Amino acid sequence: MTVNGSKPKFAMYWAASCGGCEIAVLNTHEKILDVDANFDVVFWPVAMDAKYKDVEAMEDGSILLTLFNGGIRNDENEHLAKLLRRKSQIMVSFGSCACEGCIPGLANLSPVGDIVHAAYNTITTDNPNEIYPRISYDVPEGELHIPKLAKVLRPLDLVVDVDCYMPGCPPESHQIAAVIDLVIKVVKGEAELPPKGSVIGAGDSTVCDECPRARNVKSIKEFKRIQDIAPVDPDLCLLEQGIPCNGPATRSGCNARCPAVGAQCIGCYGPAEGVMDYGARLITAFSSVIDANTTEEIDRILDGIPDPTGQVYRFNLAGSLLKANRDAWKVK
Amino acid sequence: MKKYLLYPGCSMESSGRAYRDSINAIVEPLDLHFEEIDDWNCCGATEYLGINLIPAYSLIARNLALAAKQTHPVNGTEGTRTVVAPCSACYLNLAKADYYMQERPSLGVKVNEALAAGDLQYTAGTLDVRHLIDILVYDVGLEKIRSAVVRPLHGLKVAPYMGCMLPRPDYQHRWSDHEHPTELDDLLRALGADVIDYPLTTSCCGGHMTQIGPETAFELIRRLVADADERDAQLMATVCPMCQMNVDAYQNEMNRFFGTDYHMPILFFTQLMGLAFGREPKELGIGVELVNSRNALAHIGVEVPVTQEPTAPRKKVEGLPMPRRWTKHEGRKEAVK
Amino acid sequence: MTEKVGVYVCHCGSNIAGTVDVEDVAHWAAEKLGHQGVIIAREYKFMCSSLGQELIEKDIKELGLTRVVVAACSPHLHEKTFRIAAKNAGLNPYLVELASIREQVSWVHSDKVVATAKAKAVVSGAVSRAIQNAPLEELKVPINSNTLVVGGGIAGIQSALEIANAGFHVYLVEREPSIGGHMAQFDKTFPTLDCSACILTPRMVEAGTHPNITLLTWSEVTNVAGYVGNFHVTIKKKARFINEELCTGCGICQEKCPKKVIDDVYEAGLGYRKAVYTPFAQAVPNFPVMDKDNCTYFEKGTCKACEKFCPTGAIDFNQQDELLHIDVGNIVLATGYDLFDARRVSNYGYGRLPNVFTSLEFERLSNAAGPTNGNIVLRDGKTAPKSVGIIHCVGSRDRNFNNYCSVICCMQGLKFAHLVHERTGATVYNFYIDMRTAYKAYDEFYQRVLEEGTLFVRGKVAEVTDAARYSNEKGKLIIQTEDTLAGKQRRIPVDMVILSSGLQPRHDAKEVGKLFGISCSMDGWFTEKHPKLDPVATMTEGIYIVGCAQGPKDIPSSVAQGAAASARVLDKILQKEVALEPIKATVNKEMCSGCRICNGLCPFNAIGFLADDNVSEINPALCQGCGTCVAACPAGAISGTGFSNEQIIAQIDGLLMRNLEPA
Amino acid sequence: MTDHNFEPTIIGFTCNWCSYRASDLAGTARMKYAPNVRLIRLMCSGRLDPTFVLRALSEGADGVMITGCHPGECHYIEQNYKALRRFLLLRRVLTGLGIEPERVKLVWASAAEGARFASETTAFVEEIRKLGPLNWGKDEGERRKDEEGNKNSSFIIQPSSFEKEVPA
Repeated sequence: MTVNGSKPKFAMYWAASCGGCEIAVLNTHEKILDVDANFDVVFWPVAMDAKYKDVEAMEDGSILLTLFNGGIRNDENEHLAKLLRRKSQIMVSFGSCACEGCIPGLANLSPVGDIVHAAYNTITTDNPNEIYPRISYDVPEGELHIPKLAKVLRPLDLVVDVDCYMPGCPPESHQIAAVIDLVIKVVKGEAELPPKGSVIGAGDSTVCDECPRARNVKSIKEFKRIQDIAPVDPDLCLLEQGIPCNGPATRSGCNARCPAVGAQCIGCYGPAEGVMDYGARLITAFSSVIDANTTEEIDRILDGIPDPTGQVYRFNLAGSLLKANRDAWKVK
Repeated sequence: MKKYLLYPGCSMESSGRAYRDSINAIVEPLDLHFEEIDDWNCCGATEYLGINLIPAYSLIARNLALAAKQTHPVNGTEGTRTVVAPCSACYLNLAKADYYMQERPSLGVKVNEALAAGDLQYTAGTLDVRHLIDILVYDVGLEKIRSAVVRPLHGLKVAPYMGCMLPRPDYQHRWSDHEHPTELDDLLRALGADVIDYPLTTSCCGGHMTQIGPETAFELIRRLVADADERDAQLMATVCPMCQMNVDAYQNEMNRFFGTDYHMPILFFTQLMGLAFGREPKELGIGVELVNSRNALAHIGVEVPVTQEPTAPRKKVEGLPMPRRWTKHEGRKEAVK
Repeated sequence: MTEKVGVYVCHCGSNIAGTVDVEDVAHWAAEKLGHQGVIIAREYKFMCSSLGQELIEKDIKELGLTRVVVAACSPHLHEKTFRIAAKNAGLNPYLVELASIREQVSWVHSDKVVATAKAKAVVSGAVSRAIQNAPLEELKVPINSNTLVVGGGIAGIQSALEIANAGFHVYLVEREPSIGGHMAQFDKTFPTLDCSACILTPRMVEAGTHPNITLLTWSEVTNVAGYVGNFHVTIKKKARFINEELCTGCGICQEKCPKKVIDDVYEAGLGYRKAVYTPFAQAVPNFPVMDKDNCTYFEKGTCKACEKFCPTGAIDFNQQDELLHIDVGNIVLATGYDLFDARRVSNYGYGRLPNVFTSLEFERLSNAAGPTNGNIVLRDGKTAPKSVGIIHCVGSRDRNFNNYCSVICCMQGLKFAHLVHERTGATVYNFYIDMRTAYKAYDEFYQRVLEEGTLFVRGKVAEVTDAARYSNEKGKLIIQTEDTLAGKQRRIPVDMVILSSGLQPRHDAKEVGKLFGISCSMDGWFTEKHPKLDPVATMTEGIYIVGCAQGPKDIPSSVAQGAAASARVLDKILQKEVALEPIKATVNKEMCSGCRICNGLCPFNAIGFLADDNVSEINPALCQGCGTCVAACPAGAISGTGFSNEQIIAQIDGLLMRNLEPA
Repeated sequence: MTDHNFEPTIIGFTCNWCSYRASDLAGTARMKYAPNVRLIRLMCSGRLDPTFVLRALSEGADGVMITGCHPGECHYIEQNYKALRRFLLLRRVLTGLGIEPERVKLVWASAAEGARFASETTAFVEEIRKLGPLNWGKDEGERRKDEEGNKNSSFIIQPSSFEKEVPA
């Protein structure tokens, strides 16, 4: 880890995301001071003013650590992803959007034309002349440009080579703090970076491992939405009460924050180690324990999950095997 | 009060008048309510289907379409999906039309095209077509019939003749056995009659052969009458106007043809039910038949109502035990398998 | 480092080469799959031949192959052959992959171009899969030398005796009070006309007194767990209400018992038995059984005549059913057949016309120990018939009932013809469609019955009726049939009709099959492992089927199968241990979150939950390798050997030609 | 319209005890059926992981056929019921992703039903031929990362596809 004398450079960028990850970094309280103490923050749009050309001017590989959050939605995101890759030594897919597309990734369920149409034609949008954004527009000062949309949103690792992943929507602050400590130690030569492509800032099992609720042999008679269950049993596993909790298939690391307070896990920490398709794990988990053997009976129970695609691919659609709806792919 | 849609059929108006009178006589004690299908037309009997399928099935399906319009409840009486046909030929034609319109959709389409001319329409399967005896035995039930008997027909030896159109082809597996159904036997026994084991109960009476091949018809009739006579039945009971007419009207012609002098009266089972329910023979159309049943009914006509049940002498058990016969339920269950 | 893969494409004579261009496939494999590790691709006339196998062994040794892919027939045929070849050459047998391009390609497609293209895809899939194969060792499991034989008919007795004589212990379980099965009901056997009881009872006695055989009659198997070599079987020994130690089999209780009941089982409904009874005199064991449903004591609490007269006080009214738990290594099912219910053919009048008898009824009628002491008489029990009609194929070879031929009813019909002829001198008619006399001395018996004057009418009988049409038919049963040889309809009046009914699977065959984990064929008989080459084994290792349970057959074949199954059992016992397929599932403890979704999925209870360290674990001995939990684990923490996710995903990519060398 | 010379590619999963033996039986009986299905042998239909179906569809298969023993006849007693449950939920998820549920079919075939296995296969191939090719992700090549500097990545779409003309 060659660092020429002064503090190692740190960058953080946000592509198609909600900014929650930035807030999560701030949420490490005083740890943020360590960042400032140990790193020279060179590029962090939400926190400081910096221009793309500043980054382009840097030498390749001069940034030690880049935390890149957000999926690749348009050509600007793609450009920055490639630029920062060239400039950074350690590129981290930071947060669920970068790792697996997350909520913005759900846009892959519909063709991009419908997305733009919806954005500029909803009930709350007064657009009588049906004016849509133009890619370029001439003004006296010259030609203005806005980024072009990609057909489907892609996670970071489908665009550039990623060194390691930090799942979570957002990643837990205590996990971010731990990663920052680790990188600091690495800089000081006191620790080794985990092998390329590994997941950091998360556990190696699933949410059930950290969930306080009692678990028994599963046999489900019906699925219900949490608000339809009168008193939710505080101690019993939510899935056994008929609530489709994604905990069993979601990577641990968040200390089962949601199920602990009676909210079903919705899978923001992504698939467990070595899993090829997160949705498939939930499909097989939920269906295998249904207590019914005839098609009619099974279908009746499955009707308890009104939107199965959303239930199993809420965070992981862009990172799944199929990645998007067929109509989205068909756009030429 | 169970309501049914009645499809009377042409013979009720003419050769089967006695069947109609006897039905009207037994409706009240069994509290049945028959609502006639208005503007029904002839069912084509056994001839038309043999000549040309589509017009024949359209002719039959017209009745089903009309009946379908009368299924919903009207002023207080609850609706019904069941069409009752007392005559076996009508029952078979209606059941066949309903079955084959389902089985071959192309037939259904063509028939409905024809019905559309009279802006009628029939979707196969909406009606339940059943014969009168099926209703009496399985809906009304033998208990109710036995309790309505006022004058049990003890001493009357009857040959139960179901005819060949009822049990075959048995699409909905309604009968206890398609070769030897026992529904008529059980009903007559419930009336107290002495029912003989009549093996030719589903043999054919000749149907319209009396018109196109009389010798064949005479031989078929001879077999029926000879076997009943040999088992010294006093009369035959039938469920179908065509069977009744063939055996009754052509019996003496058959005698002349074979040089025999059988005198085997044949009545409708509903006439015997009327007698058992205490109605007068005249009301039931008894006496209208050509081979008169006067001395047959003498066995019960003058009988003083016997107060206590004559106990049959307990037969000393000897010889080899008969294997247990199938209950009706087993027979039907086996047929369904 | 990439693997070194050898691809061998078999001609299989012309079976494969006929519709697949094997040279092209081999050449293509070498060229297109080289980057995956294919270093040699050969094609050969008969890979399964010793020369073919030597090809593989030589390549493994000389080229240092680490994977072998053989594109030939179905794995169910020669997977073992090529695994052994690999083993001989020092390569772990489970690194061999068999790609079926015969049953699934050459035999089922006719277009050579299409078949060759599909063969290439199948080879590509197999190569990608083979690379992911991991070396495995077979799991050795000890064999329990006890054997369970279910069903005490002649097949079961034979099987039990063969194993017991070899010195190993056998539990023989029989549902009826005595062993003997249907054979005990017959009078004579064809073609030798041996008296059935005379040749059967010695075997029964031998089984009854054999030191190595534990006889459990009036008992039923209620539960089977475990796997080959280690079955745990629960047997319900129904209460006989007779103390077997004290009872001497003197039979006084049967004499004194006032309650007579029609015997539907042994006497086929023709004779009577008492409420306490042994089915027949030579019953083994000779202890009577009390029929709870008909015994007056159990109905009204009175009578107890048997108890009063029993010299040894063996009657015990409050005896309870017993549950026995036994451990056995192998199970032989010899559960026999049910007779076709002739009442279903209503136009033959059985059950309505008194003088129509079934074959079993006639066996009792003609049996000297039967209800009429062997006199062949009509249903009135007195008059001997002057003319008898025997109808073959009742319920067999008939689309409305059973399509199959029941094998024994022709010979049975001939035997009846001979017996009637010999005992009553009546004229005998046999109505047959085809006379099936296939085995040793059968046709000679047919010639003999012909010469004795039996009249054979070739035609399917349409109806048996008592409605006489002509004077000579009065009071007779008229058999209406088509006589195909004379080319006309015939009405033959006879006094008695015997229905040579067909054989049918036991009414509870499906449930029994499920109990032992074997399946039934379309007709309901137990399914053998291979109809021609492995008729007594089943798909479930350690479970064998013999006699009529596997399909209709005569006594010699049943005995032969009984002995065959014993040979298979003995060969397993003598191996002392059996190698189980090393296809198992295992839980990765770190990754398992203890969500317990897998716990309820295993019918063999192989998946347990360790509460203290909150993880599930799989017992390799009980795991049958079905892989359901591997597919169900939401954390992907369960992996399965032999059919791992990596292997299958690789095969999918291979089949879809995604792993080819870029052009 | 069905493009008649479209030859679908279908991945078939069979269970070792019943449906694989049915395909063997169809072979020994020389029954001819459509060549479009490429079979994978699993120990049981219960071993089928929905991932396999998603992988097959995303790697170029136009349809997936899952076969197993008839309910009640499973060699492992009841594992085909779990296959049925997974199949029913998977089909719903595929519908959500715009894939016609008819592209994945579940067929029970016992070891004795070679003829049925052959006829079901041919019928399924015709059904898929009617539905047309799936072509999932084949043309974009998105699975392979774009090389550095690939400007006009086919991912970025030309604006005309959704831009409306501004009314004059």
